[in-house]
Amino acid sequence: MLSLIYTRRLRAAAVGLSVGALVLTGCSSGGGGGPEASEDSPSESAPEQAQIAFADAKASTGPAPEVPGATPGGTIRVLQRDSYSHLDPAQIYVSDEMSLATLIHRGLTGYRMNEDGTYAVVGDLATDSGQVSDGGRTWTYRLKDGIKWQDGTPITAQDVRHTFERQFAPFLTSGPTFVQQWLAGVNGAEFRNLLKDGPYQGKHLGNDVLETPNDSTVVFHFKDPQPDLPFALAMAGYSVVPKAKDTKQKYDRAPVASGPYKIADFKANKSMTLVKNPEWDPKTDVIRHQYVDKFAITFNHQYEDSSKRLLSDSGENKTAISFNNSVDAASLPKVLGDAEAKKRTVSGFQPYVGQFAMNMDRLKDKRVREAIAYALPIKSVLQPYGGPPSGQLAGGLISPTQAGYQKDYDPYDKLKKPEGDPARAKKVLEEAGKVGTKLTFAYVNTPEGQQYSVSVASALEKAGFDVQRKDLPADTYYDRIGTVDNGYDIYHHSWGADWPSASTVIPPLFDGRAIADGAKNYSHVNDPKINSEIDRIKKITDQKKAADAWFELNKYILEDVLPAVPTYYFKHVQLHGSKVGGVVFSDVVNGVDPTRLYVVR
Amino acid sequence: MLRFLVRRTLGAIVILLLISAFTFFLFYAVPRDPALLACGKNCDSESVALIRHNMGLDDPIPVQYWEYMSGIVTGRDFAAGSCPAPCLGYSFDDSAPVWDTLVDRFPTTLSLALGGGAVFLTVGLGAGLIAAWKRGTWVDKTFSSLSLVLSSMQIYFVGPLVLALLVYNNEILGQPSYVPFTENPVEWFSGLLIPWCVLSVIFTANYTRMARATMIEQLQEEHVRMARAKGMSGRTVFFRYAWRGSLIPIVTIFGVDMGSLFGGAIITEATFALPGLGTLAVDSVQELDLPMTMGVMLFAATMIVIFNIIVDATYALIDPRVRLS
Amino acid sequence: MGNEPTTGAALPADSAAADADAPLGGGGSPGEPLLEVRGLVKHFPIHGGFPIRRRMGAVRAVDGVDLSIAAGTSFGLVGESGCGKSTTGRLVTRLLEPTGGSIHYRGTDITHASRRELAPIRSQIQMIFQDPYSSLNPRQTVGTIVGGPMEINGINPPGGRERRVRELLETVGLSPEHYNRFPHEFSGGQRQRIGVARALALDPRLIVADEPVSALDVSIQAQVVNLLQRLQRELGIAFLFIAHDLAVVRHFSQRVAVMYLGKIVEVADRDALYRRPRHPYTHALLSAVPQADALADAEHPRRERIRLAGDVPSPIDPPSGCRFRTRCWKAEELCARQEPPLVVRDGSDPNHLTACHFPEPPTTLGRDVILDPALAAAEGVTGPGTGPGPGAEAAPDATRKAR
Amino acid sequence: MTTSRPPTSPAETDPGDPFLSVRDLGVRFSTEDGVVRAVDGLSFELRRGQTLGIVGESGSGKSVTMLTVLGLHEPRTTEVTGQIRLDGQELVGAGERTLQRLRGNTMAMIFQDPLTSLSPYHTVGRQIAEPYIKHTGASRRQARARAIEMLDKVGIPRAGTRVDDYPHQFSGGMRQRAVIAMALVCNPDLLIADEPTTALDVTVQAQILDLLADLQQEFGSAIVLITHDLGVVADVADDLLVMYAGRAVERGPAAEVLRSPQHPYTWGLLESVPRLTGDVDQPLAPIPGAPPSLLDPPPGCPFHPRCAHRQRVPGDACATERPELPVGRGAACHLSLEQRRTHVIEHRQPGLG
Amino acid sequence: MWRRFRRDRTGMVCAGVVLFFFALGLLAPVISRLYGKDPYTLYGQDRPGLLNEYGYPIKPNGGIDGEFWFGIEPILGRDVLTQLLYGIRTSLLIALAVTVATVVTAIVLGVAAGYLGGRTDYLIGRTIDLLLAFPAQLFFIAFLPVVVALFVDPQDETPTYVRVLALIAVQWFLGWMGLARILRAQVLSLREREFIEAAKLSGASPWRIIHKELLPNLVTPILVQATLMLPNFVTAEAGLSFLGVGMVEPTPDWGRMFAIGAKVYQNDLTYMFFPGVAMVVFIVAFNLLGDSIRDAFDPRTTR
Repeated sequence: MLSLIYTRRLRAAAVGLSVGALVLTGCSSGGGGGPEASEDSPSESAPEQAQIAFADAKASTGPAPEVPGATPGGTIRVLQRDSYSHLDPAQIYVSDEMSLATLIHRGLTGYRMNEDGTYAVVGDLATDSGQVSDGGRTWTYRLKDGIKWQDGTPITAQDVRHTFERQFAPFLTSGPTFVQQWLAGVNGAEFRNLLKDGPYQGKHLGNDVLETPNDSTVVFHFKDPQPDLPFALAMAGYSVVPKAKDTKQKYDRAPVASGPYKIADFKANKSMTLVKNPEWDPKTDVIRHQYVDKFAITFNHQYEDSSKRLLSDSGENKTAISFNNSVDAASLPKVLGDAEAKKRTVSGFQPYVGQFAMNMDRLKDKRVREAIAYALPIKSVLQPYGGPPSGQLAGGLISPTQAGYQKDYDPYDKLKKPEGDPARAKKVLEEAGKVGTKLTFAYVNTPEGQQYSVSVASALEKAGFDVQRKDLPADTYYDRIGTVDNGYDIYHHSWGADWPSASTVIPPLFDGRAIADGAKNYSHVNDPKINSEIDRIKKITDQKKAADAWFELNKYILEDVLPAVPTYYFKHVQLHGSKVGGVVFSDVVNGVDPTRLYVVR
Repeated sequence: MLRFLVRRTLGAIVILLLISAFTFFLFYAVPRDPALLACGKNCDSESVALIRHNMGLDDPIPVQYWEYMSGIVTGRDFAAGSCPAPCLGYSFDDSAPVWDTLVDRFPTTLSLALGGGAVFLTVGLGAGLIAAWKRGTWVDKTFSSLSLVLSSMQIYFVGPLVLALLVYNNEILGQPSYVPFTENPVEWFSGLLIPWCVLSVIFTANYTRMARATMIEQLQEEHVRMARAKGMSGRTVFFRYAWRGSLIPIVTIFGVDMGSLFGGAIITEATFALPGLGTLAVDSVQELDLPMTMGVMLFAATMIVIFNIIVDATYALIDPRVRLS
Repeated sequence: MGNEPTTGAALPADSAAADADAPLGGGGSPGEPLLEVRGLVKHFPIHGGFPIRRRMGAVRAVDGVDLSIAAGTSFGLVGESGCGKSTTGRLVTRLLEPTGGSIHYRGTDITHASRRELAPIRSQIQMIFQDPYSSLNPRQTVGTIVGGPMEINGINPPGGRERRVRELLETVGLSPEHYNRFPHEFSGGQRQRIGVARALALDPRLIVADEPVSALDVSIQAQVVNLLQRLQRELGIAFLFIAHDLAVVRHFSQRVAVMYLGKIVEVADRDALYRRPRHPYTHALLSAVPQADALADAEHPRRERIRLAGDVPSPIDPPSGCRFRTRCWKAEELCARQEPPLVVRDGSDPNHLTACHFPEPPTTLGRDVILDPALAAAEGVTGPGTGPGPGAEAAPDATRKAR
Repeated sequence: MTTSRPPTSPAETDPGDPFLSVRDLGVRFSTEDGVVRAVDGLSFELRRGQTLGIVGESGSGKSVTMLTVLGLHEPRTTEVTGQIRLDGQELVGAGERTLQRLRGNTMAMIFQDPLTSLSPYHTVGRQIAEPYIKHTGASRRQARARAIEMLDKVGIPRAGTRVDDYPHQFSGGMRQRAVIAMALVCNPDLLIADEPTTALDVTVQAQILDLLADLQQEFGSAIVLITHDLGVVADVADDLLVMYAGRAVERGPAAEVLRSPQHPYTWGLLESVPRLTGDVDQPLAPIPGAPPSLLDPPPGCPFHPRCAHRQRVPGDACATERPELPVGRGAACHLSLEQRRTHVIEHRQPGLG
Repeated sequence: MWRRFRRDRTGMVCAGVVLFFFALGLLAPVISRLYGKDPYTLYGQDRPGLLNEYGYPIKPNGGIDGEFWFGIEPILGRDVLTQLLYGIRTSLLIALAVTVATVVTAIVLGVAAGYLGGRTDYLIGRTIDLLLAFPAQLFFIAFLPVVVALFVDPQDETPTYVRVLALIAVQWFLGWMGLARILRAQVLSLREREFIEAAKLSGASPWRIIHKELLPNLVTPILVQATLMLPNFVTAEAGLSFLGVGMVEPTPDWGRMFAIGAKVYQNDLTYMFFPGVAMVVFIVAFNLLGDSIRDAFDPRTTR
C-alpha cells in the first residue's frame, strides 16, 4: 500500500509514512522479477513470473530441502533501521516485522521457495495449504504432529481457534483484517461486532463460523467463496498465539515462539538476540532452516550506515546482513559499480506501484487527464529515490510481483518517453481548449518529495498547466490526500499488494463504492463498469482466469477512465557480508529470506 | 548549600512544568492525529477511535496533560502494563516505554557530549592559555586565527567533508558508530572519534578565544600584579591567581554547552547517524510521537536546568564571594 | 533654636498653598530658609529569604536628618563614606524617594511630589556630581549636554539656546568653541566645569554639590572650588556642599553638619564647628586630617590626635542608642540605651547643635587619644581595656587612652 | 611614644651607602599613539630606616618609577634606562628569577586599592603565607603561624581565626592591614607604599599611617611612600621628592621642603589645598591649566606652561632649557634662590600659623 | 570610532567581504540574468548528456564547465552558481530579519527590565530563565511546522513568505534573551551613572532618558552583539534547512544545499564545496568584522 519513501536522514519522515504505508504490504509474493531489469541491476533472484500453486500434503511435509553448501553454527549480525514495534503476530503488518516473524512465528500456511525459484503456498503448521469445499466457502486444515511452542507444549486446534478469536479484541488494531471480515461476512470495521471483546470474556465464535472438531482440525466457514484464503493465512498476521500464554497487550513485547528461533533478549530501539528454539522440529517445517546459532540484531542503522558497513566488509561486517535495509540511493553507484560488492547484492521487486492519482472530482475532463499523463516525467519521480536500481518504470497498474503483469503494456508511451512528452501533452490540452488549467499538485515534504515535485511541476508547466505546488508534511501526507474533499488535483502515492493477486490492488484503489475519508480510492473514481467488474472477478476461483480478468480491468481503467498514471514499480537492492551464505531475495518478505541464511566457514 | 539546592530545584520544577505545558499544548495546536498514523492498512473510523482510546487521546487535552504529569510523579497504569514512576508513558510509534528508550539512547549522547566536551575543553583551553601566555607572539597569532577560522566551520559542512575524505574515499577511519563503552571500549573510541573531533572543531575555537581573552584580562588584575610583587613565579601567578578568575566565564559557557549537548547534539547526531537523543528527538517530532517528544524535551530541558544549577554551585567553589542560597 | 529642634517649628498650614501661587521664579525673602528638611529618612530594603523572597531588612542610609539652608548660603555636609551624605543630597534633589520625613522647598512640600509636580521646581534645584567621567553622557556633545536642560524645560533664552550655552561655557571658564566637542576630549577639571555649566543652565537657586572636587587632581581641585565660590557669590546660589574633605568643606561652607551612620551628629556655623567641636566624632575627624603645614615645632605644638578604632558599623543594624558609641572613648551605659538628641549643649553657641550625651568641653585640648589596640601595643602603652580589640564587628567598649 | 613624633633621622646613625639608589632612570612605553616618556632622568637615594615621600599628581610618573624598581612593568612595551641599585645590586636588566627572589623578600609593595590587590579566591592567610614559604622555605604550618603573627601585628583582632577568612570578609581598613602584613611578612628592607591610604576614609587613613610608622620602627625598613597628598607625607616622611611630568622637580628633607618649598609647582600644590586653619575668605590659589601629556611633553621646564613665575626668568629659558635638579636639597627651577625665598616669605609663612 | 575603524585594515577588508555577500544576495537576479542561468530550470533533466543514469553529473568535478561555472546539481540538474546566489539571498534575508527582530525585542525588554526594575525586571528575568531552559534546536524542529500550520489553512499552498516568517518567528522567540540580558546589565549600570541623574534633575521624562541618554550608550553593545548574532542566525537557519525543517523546494536556500550535499557527497563532493567555502568565508569575515567593530568601540578609548 501507500508509498514508500525512504529518506536517508529523516527516518522519521519515512516512518511517519510507514505506519500507514511502509510496507504495509502485507505479504506479497509472487512470481516476480522483471526479466527486463536493466543491465546495471544486480543479480536478480526473482524467477519468471508464474502462478503460485497451492501445495498439497506431500509438498508440505518437512524437512525443507538443504540449502546447497550450508553449514550450521555461527552468529549473523543483522543491521536493521527500525526497531520492531510489534511482536504480537496479530499486530504485524509491516515487512521488517514480517521478516522477523518468519523466524519465530508460524501460521497455518506459508510460502515456500521452490528449487527453481518459484513459490508455492504450502501447509506450515497445517498438513497442506487447505482443503476447500462448498464452492470455496469452507476450508479445512489439519495440524501436523510434533509442532510445539517454545516451552515444549504442543500447538493444538484450540490455540488456532484462540488465534483467530483474539483478532476481534479491541486492542489489536494494527494487523490484517481479511479473515475476520470474511468470517463475519462484512466489509469494514463492523467485523468486530462478531466477537466484541475477543475470547477474553468467555465468548467464542460459533461452530458455524469456526469449527474445531478435534485437537488437530480447524474448519473455516465463510458466507462467500474465499479463494484467496491460503494466501491470507500465510500472512504473518495470522500466525498462531498460544491460548495458555496469551498476555493480551503485553504479548506484543514478549511473544511465544513457534518457529526455529526464539527471542533471547529484546531491547526496544537497540537490539534483539534470537537463539535456536530447541522445541522446533525440522521435520514439521518445509519452509525454514535452523543453520545459524544466533541472530544478533541491532537497530538504528540508517540505510547509508548499513550500506557503508556492509560495503566495507570488514571484521564483524563480514558476517552481517540486513533483513530489510536496502542500499541507500547515494551508495548505489558505488555498490553497483564495484564488481566485488555487486556480487554481494541481491535485488528484487517490492509489491508497490507508484502512481499519480488524479482527482476525478476536480479533473473531470479526460483530455486534461490525458495531457497530464503525457506530460508527467516519471523518470524524474524515480530519480531522487536512486534511479533504475530502485524501481522500474511502469506502464500499467499491475506490478511484476503480481499475477497478470505484462511488461510491454504502455498505453501512454511512458516507457518510451520517461522524461514526459510536454509537446504532445500541450497538443492534447490545446485540443481540449484547457491551456492554463490550474492544477494543484500536492507532494510529500521530504527531500526526495521536494525534488520530484520540482521536476513534475516544471514538466506540467511546460505542457501548459498553471501549477500550484502544495507541500504536505510527511507524517500526515496520506491522511491529507486520503480526504475526499482534499482540494488537490494530482498527488503521487504508491500501493502494494498483500499477496500476489490484483485482488488486493484494484478493488481498494478503484472501487467507487469505497470512496470515503481515509479510504484508498485516492482518485475518487466511481465508474459503474469498474465496480461491477470488481465484484465479478473477486468470485473467480480459478487463479489464472482471475489474473487475466484483472489485467483486462487494468487496461480498461487506464485507457478508458484514466484516474491514475503509474510511475514505477518499486525495486530494492540489498547488500550482505561476504561470509553470509544462502542469501536469496524473497518476494514474500520483500527482502532477504532469513530462514535460509548460514555463515560461510 | 541545602537551601540553595532546594530553592533551585523548586525553580527548576516550575520551569520544567512550564516547558512541558508549552510543548504539550502546542503539540495539539495543529490538527494532526497520531492515531491516524498508528492506524494500520485497513484503517477505518472505528479503528482510529479505538487507537485514540488506547493512546488516551480521547480525553480533553488538559486532562491528558494532568495524567501525563502526574504519571511522572506517581507512575501510571496502562493496558499494556503498569509504568512505574517516573513514567513518561509509552511511545505512540512503537509502544516502547519512553523512559526506557531515553535511558537507552542517553549513553550515546552522553558519550558524544563527554568525549566531545573533553576534546574541546582541553584543546580549546590549552590553546587559549598558551595564546595568553605567549601573547603577541606568532604562537598567539596562529592559535587566534586558527580558532577564528575553525569557529566559522559548520558541522553539516565539515562532517560530510571529513566522512568523504577519511572514510568514504580513503577508508582511513571506519564509519562513525556507537558501540557501548562497556561492550568494547576500543570500538567505542574509534567509532566516536570523528564525531568528537567534528563536534569539537566548532566549540574548541570558542574556548580558545574565550580562555585567551579572560586570561589576558585576569593578568591585568591588580591582585595578579600584587602576586608578582610578592615574588611569585610567573607560573604560580598564571595558574594560581589569574587562572582562578578566568574560570567563571569558562565554567558558565561550558555549563551551557554541556547542558544543551546532554539533551542531544541534534545536527552532529544527524550528520553521523548516531542513535542518540538528538536523532530520537527528530524522529519523535516527525512521527507525532507525543510521549516521546515530551520525554526528550523534558529530558533536554532538565539537563539544561541541572547544568545551570551545577554552574551556579561551581561559582561558589571558585569564588568565595559567591554565596549560595 | 530650642531644645527640640528635631520637631522643628510647624510650618504654617497655608504656607504651602500660598507659595504654590507665588511665581516660582521669584526669590524668597532673605533669611527665610530656601530648603527645609525635617526628619528625613531613607531605607533601602534588602530582599532575601527562603523559599519566597521577602523583605529581610533595610540599609538605613539616612535615618532622621534635619537641615535647613538659607538662600544664597552654603551648607556643608561632611562624613566618611557610607554615612549617608550623598543619599541625603539625592533625597533633597528628589532623585530618590524619601522613606520618611519631609522636604520643603520655599515652603512647598516636595517630599513625595511626582515628576510633573516637580517640574516647576526642577529648574531651581540642580546638582553637581562627583565623577566628572560618569556625569557627562559620552555620546552627547557639550552643547547638547549643557543645552539639554533648557530643551527639556522649553526654555528659549533670548538669542537662542546655543548662545546661552556658549555664554555658560565662558562663565565656567571654558572656551565657547568647545560647543561641539565630546566629553572625552576634555580633562577632568574641564569636564567638571561642563557639569557646572549644565547645572547653571536652568538658573538654579540651590545647587547640591556632591563631592565636586574629590575625583580631581589636587592642582585642579582649587580651580573648581574657586569657580563654585565665585558663582555662589555672583549669582547668589545656595549650596548644599557634600564632601569628605573637611578642609574643603570648611573653605566653602558657612554652616557645616557632620554625619555619622545616617544621622547628623553635630551641626554648627563654620568657626564653631572647626574651632570648638563638641562631638567626639567631630574631634576624631578633625584630628585625623593630615596637614601639610601642621608640622610640629616648638612654636606650633600639634593639636590633639585621636585615632578611632575599628570601622564604621553596618548601617543595616546600627548600634542602639548613640550610633557612635561603639567607637567612642566616652561611651557609657546611657549611650547604648538612649539616643542623644541633636540639641544645643551647654557652652555652645546658640546655633551649635550636638547629638551627644557627654560632649567634649567647648575648648580643645592638646592630648592624644589612641583607640587602636595594635597601635597601643606597638607603642608599648598599656591602657585599660587593651583586651580583645575592636574589629569590623562593633567593639562593645572602645579602648580609651588619654594622655 | 609621643604625640608629635619628631622626624627621626636614622641617616645619622647609619651613614653607609644608600640602600636604594636610583640614577637617571628613564622609562618609556610604546603605545598605539606613540611613545610615552613616563619617567625621565629621575635620581634619588634612600637609606635603611628612612622614609621617602614621593609626591605628585596622577601621571607624574611616581607609580611607574616604583613598579620599575620592582620590575613589574610590561617588558615587551617598556624601555628602561639608567640604574636602579638595591643594596648594591643592579636591578635594571636583572633576570626575572633574580627579581622574583627579591620581590616580596627584600623589597615589597603595597598598592593603592586593598580590595583589588588581594586575590578574592584565596584566604588572607594563604596570601600572606605564600611569599613566606617561597622566600624562606618554611613549611606550610610555619607559614601559617607566621601569617597569624603578622595579622596580629598589624592589628587584626582574633588573627587566629581571621587568618582563614577571605578578603571580602574584611573591611576596607582591615584589608589594607592585611596587605601590609603580606608586604612585611619577609621583613623586607624596602617597602614601597603606593597611595596606601587614598582609598580609605580619613579616620582609617590615620590608623594605617600610624601603623606604617610603627612597623618601620620595629623592622627598620626603608619606606617609599607615594602619594598626592602633601599632608600625608608631612606626617611620616623624612625626605621628600616632588615629581611632575615624569621628572623630579624638588627634593629635600620633608620638613624643609614643606616649610620652605623652592619650586613653583610645590608652591602651587601647597597653596591650592584649603587648610583646616587658613583664611576662608582668601580664595585658593590654583595651578592654572592641566598636567601635560607625556606623549608630547613641553620643552624646557615641563611646568613652564602652567607656571606663574616664568616671566620672572629672563629670556625664554623656561621654555627652552631644562632646569637641573641639584643633588641634595633643591629644586629644578630657573628662578634664582633669592626669588624663591622671597616668594616663600610672602606667601607661605603666614599660612603656617 | 569611524576613524579608528578605518585604520583597521583587516576590518575594512572584512567589511568589504561582508558587503560583497550582501551585494551578491541583493543582485542575484541581475547576476543571474547576466550569467544566463536561473536557479529553477532543470538543465540536467531537460538536456540529455549532463546527468548520468543515477542522476549525477557526467562531467568531472560536479559538471563544472564553461557553461555551468560551479557545476550542476545532481538529480535535478539545476545550476549551482545561481542556486548559491539565490540561496545566499534567502539566508541573508532571513538572518537579517531575525537579527533585527531579536535586537529590537532585546532592546525593548532589556531596557525595560533594567530601567523599570522591580516587578517588570523580575518578570522579564524569569521569562528569560524559562526560555533559556528550552532546548533550542529541538524546539525549532518541533515547532516550525506548528507555526507554519498556525498561519496556513492546511489545504492551501504554503506561501514562501509564511515559511520565511515562521523561520524568523521561532528563531526570534529563542534568540533575544542573550542580548536582553546584556542590555539589562548595561542599563542597570548606566542607570546609576550620574549623567542619568543629571537628566532626571532637569526634568527629563523616562522616555527621553531612555532614548536620548541610554540608547546612544547602548549602541556599542548592540552593534557588537548584532555582528555576533547575524552569522549565528545564518548558520542556524542553514542548520534547520539541513535538518529538513527550513525552506522547501523550489526556493533556493543556502542551508538546503548542505542537506542535498550531505546526501550526495559520496558521488559528488563538488556540490557542497562552493556553498561550504562561501559560508566559511562569510562567517570568518563577519566574525573578524565583529572583532574590528568591538575594537573600534573599545570602551577604553571612549573614556
